[in-house]
Amino acid sequence: GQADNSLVWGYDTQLESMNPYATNKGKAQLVMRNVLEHLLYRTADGQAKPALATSWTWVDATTIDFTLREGVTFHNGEAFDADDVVYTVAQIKNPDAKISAQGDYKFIESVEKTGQYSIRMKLSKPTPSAIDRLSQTLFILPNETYEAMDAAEFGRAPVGTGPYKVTGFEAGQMVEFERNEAYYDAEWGQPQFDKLTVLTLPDPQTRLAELTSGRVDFVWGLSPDDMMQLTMSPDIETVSGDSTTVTFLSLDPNARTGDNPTQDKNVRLAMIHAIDRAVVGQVMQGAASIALESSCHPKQFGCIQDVAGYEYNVEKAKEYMAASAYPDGFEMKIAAFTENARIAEAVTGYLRKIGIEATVDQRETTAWVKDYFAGEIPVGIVPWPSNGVYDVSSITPFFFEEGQGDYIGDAEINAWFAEAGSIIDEEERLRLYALGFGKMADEVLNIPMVTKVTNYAYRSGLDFTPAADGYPLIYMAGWK
Amino acid sequence: MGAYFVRKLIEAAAVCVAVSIIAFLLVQSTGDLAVAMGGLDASAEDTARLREVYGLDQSFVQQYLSWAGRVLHGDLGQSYFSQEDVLTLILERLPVTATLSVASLLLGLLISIPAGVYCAMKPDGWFDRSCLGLSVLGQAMPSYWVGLLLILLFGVTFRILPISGTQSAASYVMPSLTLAWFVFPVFLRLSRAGMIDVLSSDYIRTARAKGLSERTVLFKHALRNAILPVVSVATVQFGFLLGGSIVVESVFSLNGIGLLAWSAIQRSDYPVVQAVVLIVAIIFVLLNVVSDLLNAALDPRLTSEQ
Amino acid sequence: MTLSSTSSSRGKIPRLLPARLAGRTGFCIGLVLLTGFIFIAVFAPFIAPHDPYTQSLMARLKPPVWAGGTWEYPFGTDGYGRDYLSRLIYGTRISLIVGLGAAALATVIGTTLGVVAGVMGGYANRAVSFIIAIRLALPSLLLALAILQIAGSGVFVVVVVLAVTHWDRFAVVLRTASRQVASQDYVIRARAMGASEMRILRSEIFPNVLNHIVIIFTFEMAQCILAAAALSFLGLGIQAPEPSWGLMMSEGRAFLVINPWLITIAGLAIMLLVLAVNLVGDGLRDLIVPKGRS
Amino acid sequence: MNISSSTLDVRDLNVTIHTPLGPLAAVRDVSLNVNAGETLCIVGESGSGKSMTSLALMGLLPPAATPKATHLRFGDHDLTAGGRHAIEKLRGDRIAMIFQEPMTALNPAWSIGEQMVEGLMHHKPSLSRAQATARAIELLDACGIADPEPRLSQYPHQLSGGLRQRVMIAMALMTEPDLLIADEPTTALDRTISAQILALLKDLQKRLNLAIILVTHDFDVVRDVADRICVVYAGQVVESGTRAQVLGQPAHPYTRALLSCVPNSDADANTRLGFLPGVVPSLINSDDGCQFRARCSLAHDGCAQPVPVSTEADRQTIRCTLSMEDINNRYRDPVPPAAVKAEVSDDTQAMPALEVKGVVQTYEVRKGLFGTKGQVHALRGIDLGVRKGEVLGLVGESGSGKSTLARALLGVEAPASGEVLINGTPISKVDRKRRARLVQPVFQDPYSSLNPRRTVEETIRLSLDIHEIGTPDERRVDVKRMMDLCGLPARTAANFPAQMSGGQRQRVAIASALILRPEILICDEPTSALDVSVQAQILNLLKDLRAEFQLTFVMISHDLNVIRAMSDRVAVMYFGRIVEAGRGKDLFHAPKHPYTELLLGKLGQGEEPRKAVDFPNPLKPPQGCSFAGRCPRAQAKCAIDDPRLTKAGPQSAACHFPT
Ligand SMILES: Nc1ncnc2c1ncn2[C@@H]1O[C@H](COP(=O)(O)OP(=O)(O)OP(=O)(O)O)[C@@H](O)[C@H]1O
Ligand SMILES: Nc1ncnc2c1ncn2[C@@H]1O[C@H](COP(=O)(O)OP(=O)(O)OP(=O)(O)O)[C@@H](O)[C@H]1O
Ligand SMILES: [Mg+2]
Ligand SMILES: [Mg+2]
Ligand code: NI
Repeated sequence: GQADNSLVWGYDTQLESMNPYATNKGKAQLVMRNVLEHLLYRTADGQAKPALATSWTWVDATTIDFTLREGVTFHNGEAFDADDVVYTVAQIKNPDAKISAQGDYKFIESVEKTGQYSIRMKLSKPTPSAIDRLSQTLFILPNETYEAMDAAEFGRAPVGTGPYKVTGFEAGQMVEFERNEAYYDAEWGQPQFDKLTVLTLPDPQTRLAELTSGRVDFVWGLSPDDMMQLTMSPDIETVSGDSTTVTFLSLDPNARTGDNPTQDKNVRLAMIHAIDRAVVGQVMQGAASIALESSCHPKQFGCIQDVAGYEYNVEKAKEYMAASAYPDGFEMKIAAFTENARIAEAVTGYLRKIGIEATVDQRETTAWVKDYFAGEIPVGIVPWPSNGVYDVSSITPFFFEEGQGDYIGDAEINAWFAEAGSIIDEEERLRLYALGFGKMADEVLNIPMVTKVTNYAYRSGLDFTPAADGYPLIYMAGWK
Repeated sequence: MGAYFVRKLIEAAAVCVAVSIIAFLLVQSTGDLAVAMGGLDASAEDTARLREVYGLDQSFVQQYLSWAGRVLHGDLGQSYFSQEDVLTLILERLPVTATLSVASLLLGLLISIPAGVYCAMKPDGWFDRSCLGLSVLGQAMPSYWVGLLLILLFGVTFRILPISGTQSAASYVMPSLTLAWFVFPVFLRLSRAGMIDVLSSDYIRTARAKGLSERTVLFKHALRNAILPVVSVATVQFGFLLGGSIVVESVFSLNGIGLLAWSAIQRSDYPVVQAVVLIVAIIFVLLNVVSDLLNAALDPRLTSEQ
Repeated sequence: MTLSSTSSSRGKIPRLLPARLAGRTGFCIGLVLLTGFIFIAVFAPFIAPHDPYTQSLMARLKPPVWAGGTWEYPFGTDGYGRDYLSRLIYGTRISLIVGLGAAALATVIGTTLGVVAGVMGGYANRAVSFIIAIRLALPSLLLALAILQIAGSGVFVVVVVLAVTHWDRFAVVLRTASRQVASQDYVIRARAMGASEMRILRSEIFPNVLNHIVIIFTFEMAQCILAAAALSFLGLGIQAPEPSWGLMMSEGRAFLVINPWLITIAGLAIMLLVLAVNLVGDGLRDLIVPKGRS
Repeated sequence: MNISSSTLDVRDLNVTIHTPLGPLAAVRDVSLNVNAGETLCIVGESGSGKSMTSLALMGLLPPAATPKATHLRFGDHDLTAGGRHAIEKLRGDRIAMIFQEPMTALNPAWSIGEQMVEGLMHHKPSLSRAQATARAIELLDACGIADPEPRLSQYPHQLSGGLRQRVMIAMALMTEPDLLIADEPTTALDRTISAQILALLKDLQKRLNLAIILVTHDFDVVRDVADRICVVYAGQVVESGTRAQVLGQPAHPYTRALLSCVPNSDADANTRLGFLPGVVPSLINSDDGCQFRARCSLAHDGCAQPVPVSTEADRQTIRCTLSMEDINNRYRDPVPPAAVKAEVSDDTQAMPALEVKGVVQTYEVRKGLFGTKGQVHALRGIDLGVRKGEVLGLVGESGSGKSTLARALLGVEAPASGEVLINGTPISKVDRKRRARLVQPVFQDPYSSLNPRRTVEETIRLSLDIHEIGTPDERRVDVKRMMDLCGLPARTAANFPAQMSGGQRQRVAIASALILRPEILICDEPTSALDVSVQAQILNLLKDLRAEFQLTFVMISHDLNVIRAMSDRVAVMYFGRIVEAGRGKDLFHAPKHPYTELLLGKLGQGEEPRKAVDFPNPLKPPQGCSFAGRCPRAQAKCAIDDPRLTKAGPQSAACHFPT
């Protein structure tokens, strides 16, 4: 609390390990950013700023030169230099390493040391979003220390350059940090809290109750209902923040899972008319949620929302149903995970009104992911955080280009998006994205839903700014 | 006695082997794990590589044998999701579950045995009737509901007890109460029925005929025989509780074995699920052996070979 | 003459029933409650004021009538604006179907194993003992969760999963009971009369272990109802938007503070149904199992 | 009568039990007195209130029962006012009690020693444990337990029934009580053991000048030990007097009828037993009249009035509306014991109806899944023949394999080796249904031998259904005829077994066995669970049916008198073998095998059975003669060489040294 200049964060995700390469969950990695740093960081309003790299220059479309910060030491005293960056990249590129999400780093081809504090990074293809991405991924490991430990050991006692040091870790339960007194003179400022604790409380109600009871100072991931409830507590402030996360209802127009009703365009039209997306967003996410026309975040470059839009109109929906091959309706399972199941359940309510007997098929995240990429989910709620990247190329390759998550299977769209993702020319890119999203909307190849809102609540007196990408950097906060 | 013990242990070992095979089979049939591990953005090559790294491309029998071999050397493998040693994961969480189980079991026993004995002494009295009523009610209330009601009462309305976590001893109060409430009816009925049974037995009449005081009759002659069934059921219940009171742990966000197993199941973290099932089974089977031994200690009939 | 006397004295038993029922308040309460639940389940469409699936996000979280709500929604509405009372009523169906179905299937599995072990003895008995030991050593909720994770969701899967994890008591009790019955002299007599083994099983052994089956059935049915609700509560098994009581509690958890009725009422419903089944079971035990002769 | 010298004097003891159906007068107006050194036997049929009387004297009645007595004196203590509490002070100290069931009367959780000393230490706190233990050892020794000291640390389950009963007696005597109440102390024991226990009691009584109240239903026991006798019926003492009076010149019609039912040494296969119709009435809400009047051949209107107790000088006391003279004049045996004629050919060459050749039966027992295997040797080579129309009596102690042999004879259980021939054909080769029409069983336990879910009619009809004999109507007629023959009233046809008395159930079992008109009937202890009066009814029925159906019988019993009353030929079994076989007359008159002599209580002078030695362990049969361990005549040879059944006099015996 404010009295002892500490903060306890009621967190929603379990942390099994503090080794960032043992998990690919953005929310888990967010906690690790207190300890380990990237080359760059992103400000609350979305700009990439120097962190371990002080400056960078694009040499060509696939080459960037970075100058690294001098005089930085890891928590255990090891000095930071180009070797650490080279080592880190070598680690994650090593095919034998048990690293869960090597895909995240596919855009990096290699890194070479050009001086003790300078490196040259080669990209595997022109990647316009590379700088933005590097502010969200690539935790720099201490090469000597990491070499001497195994991955699990490092996961229990991580060593980094970050503003906070880990002083206690109970897997799945909590992490305790202490301020890094030797932190360098960073662009964003200095860490404020003496102690920082991240306490895992998976159940939202528990988080809420612990906040009101005073054991926890800061919570996130609340529903609009929770927020409403908290407005009554005088010593608690609530704030809604944006995110780069969008949700869409993935359909199977290309029969990837076999014959199914969503192959029928009339069915798709009926569905998109039947769902009042604005209300769903408001009720499930909050007033700040935006109903989407394209499945990407309006803040992202290349996200064309100006496409064929569909109003909420049950009568029309029923007409389309009547015209479809399923005038008497059919049964449908909507696969969803975690809190997205609530959106799915709301959707079932709408679909039932036009004769589609929809049920929710709730899975655990990884189970859902496994089945989705295996092509076994005809209808599912997809929430995509884009890892906070402000460019649609962080979403299209996964779902709308020829990839494991592509249920659209349209050659034209595929080609447009692929090209747009590998050129630098902004205008051409915009043109191509417009074509792609336009066709997706015309054909109703999926049903864009809403943007996600991140809701926070904390004890009054905290100086906190929500991040525009939905990944708040708590180390920047402090008591007023 | 020795032979009896050895025989029980061999039986227990056979059961454990069978359980391990079932656990392995079950987990294997959840499908291709490499895809799940790879995460959202893994490519086909990534998946193939993971499959190879983790030996998922081998046949079932091969995988089982190599796993079993490692288990015999005390290596339960690593979690696919945290790279953490599974044994460490389990041992870290065991204290939470164990504390909870012991607390709730003791609480349950301390209330139900005296109550059961008292009920048996005056069957159909008001105390007996209300205890029985309570136990019927107790059996009908879902434990998570009881937990939620407790939270509502002590956590939200009165705010006198922490509603989650394991920070202090107070954190265990509500979960233990919830579980004790759950085991209470079983023990109450058993000790009551056992006592009624014993009190009407011939040897109690013999003891009375010897002119012994009612207290001696009750505590020396009756109680010991009456709690025999309670002892065996209590150890079995203890096994169940240790096996993870998944529901209660999830209601109170207690980071115990139950929650570990539950999340591991959900994301098909093979090594963890296998290990938890195996360890829970071993604990259960061992507890059964302990229960047999306890029974044997209390009941000399069981051990001697005529 | 014999025929008429047979029927007349058979008629004595039902006539005796009211007398035997008197003084068994628990049993009577249970019977009334259970009949009520069955009635509600059968006639759900006629009783429920609304459709249990119809959402109205604009009319969500209405409080029940005694907490300031309206008679339009006597028990209020849930987080999706569905009528809570209607869902409760339809939920009776699911609970009863799951409870009855799972207990019935468990009866078949457990009774078969138990009777085979008890009557055949020897290797069969040892094999069944081993299976029972394994079943008991496997943590049942974990097992159920794992199976559901693999097999997916739905009422049928839940029924199967619960049956697979709830047959052991039948097997244990029926093994002992059928072994005991099989050693009774009337079984040997039937054998001496030239009855086939099948006939002995069917008409000598089975009728005499039936009372055990009935009693365990009620017990396990209650257990299955509770277990099914627990599975729903954990988010597995019966899936939204089906009006299952466990699921309703799980969903109501998000509104623990705003509208605690959402979990309280569903919990009460589970409690009452389980209570009813248990009371009926306890009563049946007293009625069926003769007091020890002496 | 010298009241002051009597140890216990009770007048007008009443025990009422409150049942849901009304008050049950279990004991009414019972007056007793017993003197030091004297044995009072309370004898009566089951349910007549014997146990309630003895429990009332101990203050151990169940909570639902209330005792009341106008006069209750124990030694110098007048307990009339104090009621229960006064008695409780003496209980276990001055008055001790032993119970019927030795298997359950000792606490399984405590060692013998602990259970023996605790009572004494409770009553005499000044005594040290060592002293108490010394006394326990002394008493165990006195009770005929060899090497008593190590026994003290044993648990009840490690002792056989006979040993446990000795321990019970020793335990009761720890405080040197003045009065010992023994409620059926030998009923659950084998005859040989029972005789030893009774001898022990008599011996101890003589040494300690004990007053003993012995409750029993067994007239053999009464004959052996009683000084004075009380005959109780339906809670009332109907007759009391000295042994000579009551047994020699019974006065009350009940006593007379009852005694005529008891098979004794005069009985043989060709005479019927006495007859006492009906059963003991329910004691709930009973009136004040004579309870026996419903079964009494001398009953008259006056019997409904309260009955006075009358004593004639120097004779026994009776409770009857008639004077002893009247009874003497008017009493007739209700049915004269008519002779039963059954033709048995004495032709040894004729083909036997049933023949047993070298039958061996073993059972495998195993503890747990991986437990050690063991083999119970239940039958160890049986050779036997039963001629057509003959009654073969099979007698032996519990566990000697009688029931196992019966199952082999029925063909429902295949022996491990050897074979059973019916009319010359191996029974295993006879088709299931055909076999059923040749042999049928009647079992011991009238509770377990009827399927509780079937009515009487269904039970009797079952074989007809299985064999699909006749139309449903014919079957019904046949069943009715069979019920008539077996003395079952037609109104019971729709009853379930639970609604029938033990005797009626046994009749049902007999009817259902006979409905197929089998040639051979195997009766496994058909009357051992029944009262004497009912036993007589059943035995008479069997005798009648034997003539009617030309039956061949195998009659199994542990009761020699029953065997004597029923059988033409007798085989004595011991530990899975036939040790002696021959014509009943010969065998009972001049037994050859020491075991038979032991059973008959005819061991020679100075031939005492060894002290409490057990039946051999069926898991590990001894090498030599299995009886050697208990045999007073055993010699070195007996321990090595197993004797075979050989001719010894008119019969044959398996003994190296036949009498
Ligand atoms: N606890 C009880 N409650 C109700 N009635 C009882 C109880 N115990 C005995 N009785 C009844 O009291 C009567 C006398 O029983 P008691 O046990 O004294 O007979 P008994 O002569 O000892 O018979 P047995 O030879 O079978 O031991 C019987 O009618 C019996 O049914
Ligand atoms: N099914 C069985 N399994 C194991 N042992 C058995 C079995 N049946 C009988 N025995 C054993 O065989 C021996 C003979 O038993 P059996 O029942 O034939 O004796 P019995 O003479 O009829 O005794 P009782 O007078 O007590 O009826 C006993 O030691 C018994 O324990
Ligand atoms: Mg008695
Ligand atoms: Mg027998
Ligand atoms: Ni039973």
